[in-house]
Amino acid sequence: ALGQFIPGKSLLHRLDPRIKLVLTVAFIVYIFVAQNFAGLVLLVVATFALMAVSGVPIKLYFKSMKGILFIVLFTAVLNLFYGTGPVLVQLGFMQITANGIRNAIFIAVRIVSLILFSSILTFTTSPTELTDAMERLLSPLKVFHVKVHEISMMMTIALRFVPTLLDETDRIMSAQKARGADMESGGLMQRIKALIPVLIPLFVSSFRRAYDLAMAMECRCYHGGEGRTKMKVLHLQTIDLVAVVFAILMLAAIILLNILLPASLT
Amino acid sequence: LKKLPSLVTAALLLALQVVLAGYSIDVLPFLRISFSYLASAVTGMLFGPTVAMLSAAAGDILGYCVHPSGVYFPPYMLTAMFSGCLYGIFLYHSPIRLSRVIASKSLVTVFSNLLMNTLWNSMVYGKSFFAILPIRIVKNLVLLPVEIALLFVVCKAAQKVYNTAFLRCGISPRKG
Amino acid sequence: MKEPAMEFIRTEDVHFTYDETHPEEPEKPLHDVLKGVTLSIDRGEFVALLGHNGSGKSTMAKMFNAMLIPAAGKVYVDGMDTADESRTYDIRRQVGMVQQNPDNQLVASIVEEDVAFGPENLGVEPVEIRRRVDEALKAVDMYEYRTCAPYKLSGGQKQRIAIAGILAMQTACIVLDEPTAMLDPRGRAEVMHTIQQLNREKGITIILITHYMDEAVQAGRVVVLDSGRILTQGTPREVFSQVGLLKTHKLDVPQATDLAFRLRGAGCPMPHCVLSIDECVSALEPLLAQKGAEA
Amino acid sequence: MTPILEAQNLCYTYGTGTPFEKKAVQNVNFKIQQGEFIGVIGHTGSGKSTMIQMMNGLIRPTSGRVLLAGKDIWEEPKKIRAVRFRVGMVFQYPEDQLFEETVMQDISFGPRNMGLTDAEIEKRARDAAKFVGLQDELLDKSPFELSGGEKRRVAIAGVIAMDPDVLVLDEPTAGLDPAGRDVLLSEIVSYHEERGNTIMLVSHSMEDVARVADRVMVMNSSHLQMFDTTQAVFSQDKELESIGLQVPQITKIMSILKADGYPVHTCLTLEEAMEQLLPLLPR
Repeated sequence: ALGQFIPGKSLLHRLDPRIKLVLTVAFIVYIFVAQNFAGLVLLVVATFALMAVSGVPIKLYFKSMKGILFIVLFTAVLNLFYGTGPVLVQLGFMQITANGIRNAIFIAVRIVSLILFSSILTFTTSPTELTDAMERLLSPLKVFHVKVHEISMMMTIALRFVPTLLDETDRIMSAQKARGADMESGGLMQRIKALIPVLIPLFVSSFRRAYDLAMAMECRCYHGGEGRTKMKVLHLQTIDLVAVVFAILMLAAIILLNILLPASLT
Repeated sequence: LKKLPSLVTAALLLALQVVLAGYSIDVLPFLRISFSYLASAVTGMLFGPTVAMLSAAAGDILGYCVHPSGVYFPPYMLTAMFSGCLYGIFLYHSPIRLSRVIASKSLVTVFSNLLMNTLWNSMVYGKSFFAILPIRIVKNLVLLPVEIALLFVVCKAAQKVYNTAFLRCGISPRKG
Repeated sequence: MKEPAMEFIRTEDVHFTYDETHPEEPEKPLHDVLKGVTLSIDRGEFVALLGHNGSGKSTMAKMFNAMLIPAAGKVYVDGMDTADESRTYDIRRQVGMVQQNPDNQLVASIVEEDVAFGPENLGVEPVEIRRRVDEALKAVDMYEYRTCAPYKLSGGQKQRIAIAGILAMQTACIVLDEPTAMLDPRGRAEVMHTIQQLNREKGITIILITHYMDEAVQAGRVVVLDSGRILTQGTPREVFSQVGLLKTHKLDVPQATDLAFRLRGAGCPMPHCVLSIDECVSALEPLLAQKGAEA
Repeated sequence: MTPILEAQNLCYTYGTGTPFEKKAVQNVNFKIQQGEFIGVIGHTGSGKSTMIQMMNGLIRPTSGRVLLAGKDIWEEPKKIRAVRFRVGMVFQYPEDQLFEETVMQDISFGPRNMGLTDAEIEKRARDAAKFVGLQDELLDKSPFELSGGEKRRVAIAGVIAMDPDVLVLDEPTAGLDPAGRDVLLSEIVSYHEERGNTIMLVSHSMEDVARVADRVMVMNSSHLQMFDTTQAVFSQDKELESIGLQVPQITKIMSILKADGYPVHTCLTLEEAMEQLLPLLPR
């Protein structure tokens, strides 16, 4: 299926997608603003709380981590050796310092919370809602002659055609394999070369589809963003306000902790 | 993007960009070959730097919505936009020549993949990230010729097919 | 002559030439697609436009909603000249179009949002759009799929969504350009059923472009195009009694019709026109009984 | 005689272990002899696509075996490409797979992957082009400049050029107009007659299947419901209708007449029906 959206009725599902999008970006920034363990722990607690509220089974969150777990461990291990200060263990020319261990943990926790946090958004918001939210959030940019409507139309169409083109890719791959194209074996170069018979038909079919679709849109009186209405109108609700207040309080707390406590990451 | 067919074609290329991102070949963790740059470059070739830049930004976001994996970190979007823009500058409005393809792809490799992305990676993953920088440099340099060749073939084909697909019937839907 | 008020679309001696100035083969001659088509379609009619590939039927379809403008001659929709650019959108509000490939005409990734696309373009109020979308989806019997993603639907279902998208614009007429060519038999039946229903129950004018005679049979009037001209037209029965003519112009003739035609040719007293299996059987049985009695 | 193609307890399940688990093919068994022309009918979603893709190893069965000339095609998974050259597969809308600069190069793609000599590749490509009625002057054109019907022929030629023992065609006439359909179908028939190899034709058109197939497979909800001579399959019009499939109009007419007590028997083509009816009718 497309994306990892899990339909539901939780508080987070009902939150206005615009607010969700803004707050997610804000939280990503917070994660980098937090300079010490106290702030980070606060964010981790908040993340876990939101995960619980989202109504999405926790095991799915961990599943989404699986792919990147190796990278997390790998960087953590590397970071071990990058500390300064008193040496704890000496391994040949490499050394592990207390400060290195602290950095390793700090960064690992940071990456994990980044992943979990972005997952909350994608689990509780469908890709359509997200593009829609983006269009509305960007609309003030119209003042600067940015073609907001065009961009969001592009995203809507692209989202609609991603599954179609995914199917098409599989179909073309099978067809070329049936003609003896070898895509599973061989060195890197061969595998890349073997993609040409798949890539070119994909571009061709995208152009053909674009032509048909442009026709169909014209038939349905599409004439750009002017004078266009929307079936679905978004209204901000109390929970949206609550969410914003919550986010502001979090920011205040993190900044306060940054000032009060020394930075953990060196 | 005044004309509807261009808008829709750019949209389909954006979809293709997202689809191709899903078919990357993992060599090592951190070292992944993806082919979405082809769609981005073709967008640049057909519609110029501005559209390519916007479409790359959209592609970055959509890509995350569609295959959420790993970290969503907004600055990566800047890399994508910068690359899209470079393709647009070098490939737009000109018959495809190998020299232009080489120039654009090399600059993208150096500035986007090596400089910008390394910077973002180090922000996310800590400064230890510089430890694997040498491997990244080697990988990017080794792949560069292959990527250039692939880009050249695809751009040439795309340019030709785009022209025939839209000129053939002589019906470019009339703008009302 | 019919009442002038009943007339909805009129084409007068329409000519069209594709501008095939192909960059790589400039020597290729210009290609006349339509060579003078005069046709009048009434409000509420169900007209089938029959013809093989290259007969000009798809070009004709695009004339009805001002996607193409005749090179010579005129097309009037509800009294509006399609060549008048200021009326283009008024014309498209009246005449919707469904294309062949069910995959390439849906815009949004949720069914109901796609159906809403047309009315949104027209600037209809949100509440009214909602009402129209629900009504249109019910009319094509796809209401329970309103929150589905189009890629999960079958071809026939996608075509019905496309039809709903036109209905929601409340057009008076729908032009369908080979809507069943890419569907399996089940999908074809679904789409034809929907078209019939819309024509009968909602009085929507239908122009169905097809190369299948068994679909054209369901129309009130059949117009056969061949190399840019009207070959023949009339009720399905009138047109399909000319089996010989249809076959020489590479049109598909159902086996039942063909059988009756051949038997007649061999001297059997079969009726002039047989459109279905049942008609064929009920024509054959008395004859078989007669001969059986003689023997 | 060893069958050219044999399926033994063939099963395929999509997404095993996920909530989307779906049995696409269950317990399919059949034997096809060298030189047969097999029609495959069934609804979209009946499992026929999955089934035919197991014939050339594009899909590996979850259980069961496919034997090509008596040998399990998955015996040596590394050599599966060799199987694909022997069981050629033409997908639906195959024109979507064209990619080379010229028609000639595109038709040669398969033979080239087989590692043949240039001369042999050229010969095969030209022969294949001839079978599908492509004129010589088209061979140097770009495939993207051709008409829909011509593209379809190029794509089919690309598979024929591999000279497969078994040719599987998935709705080769879909989307063509009636005249184009008839021509393409008769080209396939004459190819079959000349080469004498085995053909599996998937089609929604019962008339076409009745016209060309020796035997017919009927797939229904992932099972092989019937597999018998064309005559025998289409004489069971009630059974076919109960799973939502039609028989050809002519067959239906004759079977109604038969049921009403007239001295006729099942027919597959117009010509047969004429032959039977003419003596019975007054003139």
